Amino acid sequence: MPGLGTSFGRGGATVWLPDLENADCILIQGSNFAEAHPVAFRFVMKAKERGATIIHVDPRFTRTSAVADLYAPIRSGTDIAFLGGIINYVLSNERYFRDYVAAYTNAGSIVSDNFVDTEDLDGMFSGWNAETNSYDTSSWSFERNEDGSLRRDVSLQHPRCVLNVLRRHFSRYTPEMVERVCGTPQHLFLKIAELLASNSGRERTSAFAYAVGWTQHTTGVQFVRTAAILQLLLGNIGRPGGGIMALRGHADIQGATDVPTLYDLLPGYLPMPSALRDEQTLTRYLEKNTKKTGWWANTPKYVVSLLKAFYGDAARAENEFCYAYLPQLVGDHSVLPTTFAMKDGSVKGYFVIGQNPGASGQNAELVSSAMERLDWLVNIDFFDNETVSFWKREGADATTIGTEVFFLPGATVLEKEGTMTQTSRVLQWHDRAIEPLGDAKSDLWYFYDLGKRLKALYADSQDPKDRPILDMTWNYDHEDERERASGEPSALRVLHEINGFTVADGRQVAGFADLADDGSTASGCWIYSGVCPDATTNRARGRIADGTSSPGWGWAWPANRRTLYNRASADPAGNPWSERKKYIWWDAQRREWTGDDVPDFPKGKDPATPARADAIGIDAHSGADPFIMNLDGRGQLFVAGALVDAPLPAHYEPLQSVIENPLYGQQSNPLLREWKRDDNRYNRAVDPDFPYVLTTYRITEMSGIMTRYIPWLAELQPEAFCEIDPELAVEKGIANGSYVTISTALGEMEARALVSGRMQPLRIGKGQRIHQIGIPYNYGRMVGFARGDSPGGLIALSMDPNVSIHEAKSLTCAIRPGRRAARIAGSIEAAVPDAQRHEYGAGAAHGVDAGERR
Amino acid sequence: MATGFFTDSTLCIGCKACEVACKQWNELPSDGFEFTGNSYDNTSQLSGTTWRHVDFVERESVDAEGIATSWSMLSDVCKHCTHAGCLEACPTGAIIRNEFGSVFVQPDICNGCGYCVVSCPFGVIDLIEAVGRGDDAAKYSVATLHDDRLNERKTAVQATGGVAGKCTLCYDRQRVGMVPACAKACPTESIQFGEIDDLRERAKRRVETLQARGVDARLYGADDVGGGIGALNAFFLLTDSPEAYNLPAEPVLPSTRQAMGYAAAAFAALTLATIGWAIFRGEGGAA
Amino acid sequence: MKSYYDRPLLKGPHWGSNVVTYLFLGGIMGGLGLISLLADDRPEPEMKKLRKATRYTAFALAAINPPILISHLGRPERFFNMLRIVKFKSPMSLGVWGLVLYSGAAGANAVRELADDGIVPKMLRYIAPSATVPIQALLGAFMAGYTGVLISATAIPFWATGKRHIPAFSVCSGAASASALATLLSTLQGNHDVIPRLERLEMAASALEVALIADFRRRGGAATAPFFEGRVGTRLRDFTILGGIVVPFALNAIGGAFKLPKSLDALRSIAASTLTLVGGYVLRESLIEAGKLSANDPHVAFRQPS
Amino acid sequence: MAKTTIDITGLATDRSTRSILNERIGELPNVASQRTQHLRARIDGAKAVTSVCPYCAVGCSTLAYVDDSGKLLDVEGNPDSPINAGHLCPKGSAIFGMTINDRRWTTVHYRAPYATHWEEKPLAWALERIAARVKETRDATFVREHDGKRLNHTLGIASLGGATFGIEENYLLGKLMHSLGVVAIENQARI
Repeated sequence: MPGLGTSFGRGGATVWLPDLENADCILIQGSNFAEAHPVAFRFVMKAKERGATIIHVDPRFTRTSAVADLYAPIRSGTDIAFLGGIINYVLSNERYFRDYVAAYTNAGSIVSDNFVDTEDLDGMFSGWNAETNSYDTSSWSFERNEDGSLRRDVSLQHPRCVLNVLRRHFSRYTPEMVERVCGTPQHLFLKIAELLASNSGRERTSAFAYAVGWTQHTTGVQFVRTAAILQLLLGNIGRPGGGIMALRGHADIQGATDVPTLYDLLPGYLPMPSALRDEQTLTRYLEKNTKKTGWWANTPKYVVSLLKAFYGDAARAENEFCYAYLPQLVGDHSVLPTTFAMKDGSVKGYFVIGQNPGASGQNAELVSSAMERLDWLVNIDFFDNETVSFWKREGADATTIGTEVFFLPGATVLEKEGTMTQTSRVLQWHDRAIEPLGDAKSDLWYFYDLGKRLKALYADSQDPKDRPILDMTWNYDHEDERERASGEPSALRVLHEINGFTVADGRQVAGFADLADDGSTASGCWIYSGVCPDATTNRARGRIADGTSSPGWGWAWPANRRTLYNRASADPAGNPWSERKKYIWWDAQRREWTGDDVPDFPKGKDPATPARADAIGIDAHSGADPFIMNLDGRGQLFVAGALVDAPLPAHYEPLQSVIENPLYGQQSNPLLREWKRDDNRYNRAVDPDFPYVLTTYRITEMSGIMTRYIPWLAELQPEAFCEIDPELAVEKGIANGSYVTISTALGEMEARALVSGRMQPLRIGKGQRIHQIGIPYNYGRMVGFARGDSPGGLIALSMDPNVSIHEAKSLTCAIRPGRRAARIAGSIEAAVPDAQRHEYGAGAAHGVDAGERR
Repeated sequence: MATGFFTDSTLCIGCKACEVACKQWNELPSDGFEFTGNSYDNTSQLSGTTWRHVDFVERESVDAEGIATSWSMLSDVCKHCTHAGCLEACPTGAIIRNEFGSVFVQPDICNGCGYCVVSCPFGVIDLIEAVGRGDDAAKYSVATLHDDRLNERKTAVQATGGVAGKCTLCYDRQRVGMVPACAKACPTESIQFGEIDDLRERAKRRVETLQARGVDARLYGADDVGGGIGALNAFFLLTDSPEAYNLPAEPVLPSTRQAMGYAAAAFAALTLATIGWAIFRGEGGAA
Repeated sequence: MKSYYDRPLLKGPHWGSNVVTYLFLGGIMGGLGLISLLADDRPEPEMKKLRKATRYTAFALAAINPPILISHLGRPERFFNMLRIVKFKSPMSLGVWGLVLYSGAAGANAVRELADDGIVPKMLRYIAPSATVPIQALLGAFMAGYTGVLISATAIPFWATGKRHIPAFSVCSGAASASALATLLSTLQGNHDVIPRLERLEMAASALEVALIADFRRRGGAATAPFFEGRVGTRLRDFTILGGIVVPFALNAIGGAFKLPKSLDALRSIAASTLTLVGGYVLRESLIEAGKLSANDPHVAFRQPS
Repeated sequence: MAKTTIDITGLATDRSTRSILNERIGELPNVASQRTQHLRARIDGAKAVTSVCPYCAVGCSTLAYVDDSGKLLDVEGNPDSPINAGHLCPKGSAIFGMTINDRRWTTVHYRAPYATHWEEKPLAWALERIAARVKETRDATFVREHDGKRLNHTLGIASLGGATFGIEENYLLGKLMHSLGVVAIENQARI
């Protein structure tokens, strides 16, 4: 989550969920909080009962809006304009929390005079290289003093200090402009801006909550960045009742980011070695990824400990701890480019585990037709699903599909033990309740078994390419004899390895502070170090709640800190900003930080400690720099070079929009990635054939394959539907409850029409009305009691340049009454003829370079 | 000690956890998979197998600032009336008032006559007429039941031609000191369970709080609803008239009509007997 | 007017033809009790014959009505669940006990007839003291009337609106149907002398019935629409009001006013009686069907009749 | 107001003080059946196992109740959790139905190339075949070096999924895939 990561230092929600109750105002935007996270929403309701104002900004009036104090409609995909408008309001009315901003953010840093803003380049920043379609970000930087430290003007007067750059950058985001871009009536926008300003400061705090409504855009990272800037300006980060709550989707989606199954990351947010970055040796890799100041000065300890965890005794200093075993990246290997590569024939084998791209993926037909070219597909799930049965889908001819398909029955959460990390970064261990039914096995069982089988198959190999498999430590037999007999590995042993241990005696380390870069320690994921601090303690299994931040309930990374950057809850001198918002403070007598949480700061570091330009790591920071992960210890209003598309967020229209960008000449994100191919057809940027905004979402009652077969849930929302406003319904002759067909250049789907006054056309500019159509993403055509088309068939693949996330929330479409035509089976042509396909090459197989950039 | 529910529509987010938690605990089947187009309500009503049901009331009003939308949700349930039509009607004594003051259907006694169904002024109780599984009985699919429990349910329901079903206020859970499944699940505590006197007090305070905030809050069933029914052990806080939530504004306890009915029948019988006497045994008749 | 998507507020009856039949036969049993009482202890042979016919028939009906109820309930032992309590508040509970007691009385009276006829030992005559005849009649009146109370003491708006009328015209209909049945039996028996009196009783009952129904329509308001209008209303008009009351009344009046040839007169009697019985059945059926329709209209259920 | 004591008969405590007739004849006789008298929650005394809801990332703690024979009886919210305090959403309330569900596939299903139907297969057979196919594909597509750069990877195998299973499982999958040289490892967590 680099939107948060580049601003604050860590890519995780800054908030401990129950702390939302302490907010004085909560802005929910990019999230249908009540519907998507109903149980966490109880804290919002509690805050409301305590007098907090709840604001919901969303394209649709949802169940969240229903209980909010204030609802404002917005055109999907225009949140930067909306939040930018609030930033402009806060800056031009001097409503920011000046003491906080001056001390804890880089507002006073002086931006390089080579930097040219969007104001002067009609929506582009300095450094654009039209040939490579990318920015040279070197001008997005700060001026430095002679000792290498950053030049700062804490009086915030310098014309090129970040705050003044911000002022100028957002000056065109006026309430009139917000209304023109977002369709939000000015009076509502101003009310919200004022509510946030008046509920922030010393005495009050406001919290933001977002979810995939902000991220699944070609500008998704910058949405989150805008919110981060605003929350820093309002002084709400690191304080009780403040922060940014990233409401994540799946049960372990945070865990799967921390201990990533993501192509570009190693555990603990260490980058994956890349052939594109000259990281051929460990030395080079560490040079590239170790920072002089801030916490990332510790990178070598974490990398070496990880390699020791992977390759055990084989990993030695003299062989760079088997660093060379790690595969090297040659491009973007994320799911979308991989799907194209699969379609083009270079991917032969595919594991799909607990995910159903055949229904919930974008351009689901592309996904399915890509799987036709696989040699084999292995799927682990609980139920039949659209992915594993892709060869039976509507329009397919199974007799022409040569893919060998294996469905392995998975064990449900009740049938296995282990840990999941929830959205506030809290690890929670679950015990096993019952034996898996039938032949079902845990995923752990399957992975362990496959590893053992491959080790056996390669046992006699002398080929150096097979060394990683043979040297990989792979002993997770269960402590319990009966479990061992069933082949069930010990999740606890895996967790112990993740926590880390001293190589010499195998004893677990107490925390990441104990990790070393000399090979004496091993740790599978440094940020999780401390979860099992000794042989008998599993803090993820802690089940003591105490009504405060409940440090005994589960274990939060890092180091069990619940609210991140909580040093900022005290003023620079270490005293609480106010009695009402007291959280962590400096106890001058005991000379330590104390309060209601684990301090996210060196416990004994005096607030008066000066910064030292010559020091390494966080010793370079002063005692008043709360963002310890960052180079300068401060919150980043202006991000220098860490994101590829912008140091400051600028509003760009979605790839497929209904209007031209009112703010800049630049229509959409200049770096967004798209693939113009016959099997991935886009609507034009502004396309009169597709005049309506299409947005997608999920609903409370359904998730996907994990719910569609449960009759209790299926009866609550039994069929795919779309939500449209009454005006459009009348215009198109659509009756409530009837079937309609929604189409894009890519394809069409049918759904039942739910005509509701909750959907209202937006008024933009003079008399222009914009209709938005909403379609839930929970359904699939092939299986389940609840059935219907998925909007996956409508959405051509496109991608944000920072994190390769797809754009699925803001699209364009057409709609007509009646059902769609049936799909007829036929031959599937290769999208890219074989002759044109590179045999091998960076990116070529994986779309990044094959795909066109705009 | 009487217990009950206070269901507060202003705290409801319409998530329907109550419906599912109830079905899971009471092992009830689904009522079918039909899209209604009525807001987010696809279960439509309380039934013999749906004992909690969430109403979705969409309203639009136009004010100076444009169109104002509101969406009020309420989890409906058996009211457990002080004087319950179903209980009075039940000819077998299957429906009893238990030690918690709740109206409880004893499925082992119920003979499925259906008289309770038409005797409920709130349209709550209904017959469970079939339980099945799989495609042949998708409407009543209980795909989640263990075989033995499914068979038990089949014996109890299908073979007997139906039994009456409605909320038990989780009598079985209350017996061991547990909170009813719906109230426990409810994420926002819109459904509150407790001793009825406490709940009424809480409800009245809540109404005052909301009214002070300018919310058009009103209680339904906290006090006597009239018609001889008395107060409801499951009562509600509404922000609209009862009809908007499919609740009767003026419910009446059916048994209050019995005296008049018997009198009318007696009148007719006596009249006919007199005429008959005259015809058969009177002067003319005997002649 | 406000409603919840026009969804029904109430649940309609799950009752079908077996319940209709039960209600219909219950009414006849009630009427037979009265006729049996009227014919009791009379020296005239035609009355004796009538007495015998009504008693045997009443007993036969008392014997088949519980199985009809059971056919609705599904399983016999579920019927006996109704015998575990006596609940004064429940018309159905009282009705079941009424049926049981009526069956007992009717049985005793039937046994008395059998004993008189020498089919069973004379001794058994004393099973039934003479009081059982008026008891049967009284229980019969209850049987004919309680079903009307049973449906009007419900939440179904149409039924509830008829709390004064439905029980009363149910009794009348029962008496008319019983008279018609007795007429039929007497015709078959060749007991022609009693028929004019039965027909007069039937005319009286029908007249009162139609008067009550007309009054119900006049006073009932919107809630009675499902009964008097639409499909149910048409059927009610054709089969009950015209076919079941007006035409038999006329036929009976003709029979009373003119001396017809014997076979024609028998045909006339049979036709009138059959029509009355069909009308009686359709009346009960219409009540149930209108109840179902009434339950579907939330607007009449929001403010329920007192 | 509701009566504070309820006149229920047929319960053992009341039995001795009332005659059957008094119990059973009256305005509203209130007689509990045998079943009613013995009614208890089916989880009373059952083992409660602490688990976590598998749906969204809020991380609601659950209690799964299991009887002596190891059969699952019920799943509900864990009241001790500071996150959900015993509450669950509709999906969480249906966890039981996700596990105990006759539509669930609990055996290996295999579809041979060009086949038009599934066949059920023994687990061991499938695992052996999958391992062989992984090796075959890896060996055929592995790239040691390209343009003088060591790559040590295969682009012939990809893996998708992770956000729905645990961190230990993610760790093991990642370790195995990295050691095989697989780089196209992805899950739902793209952001």
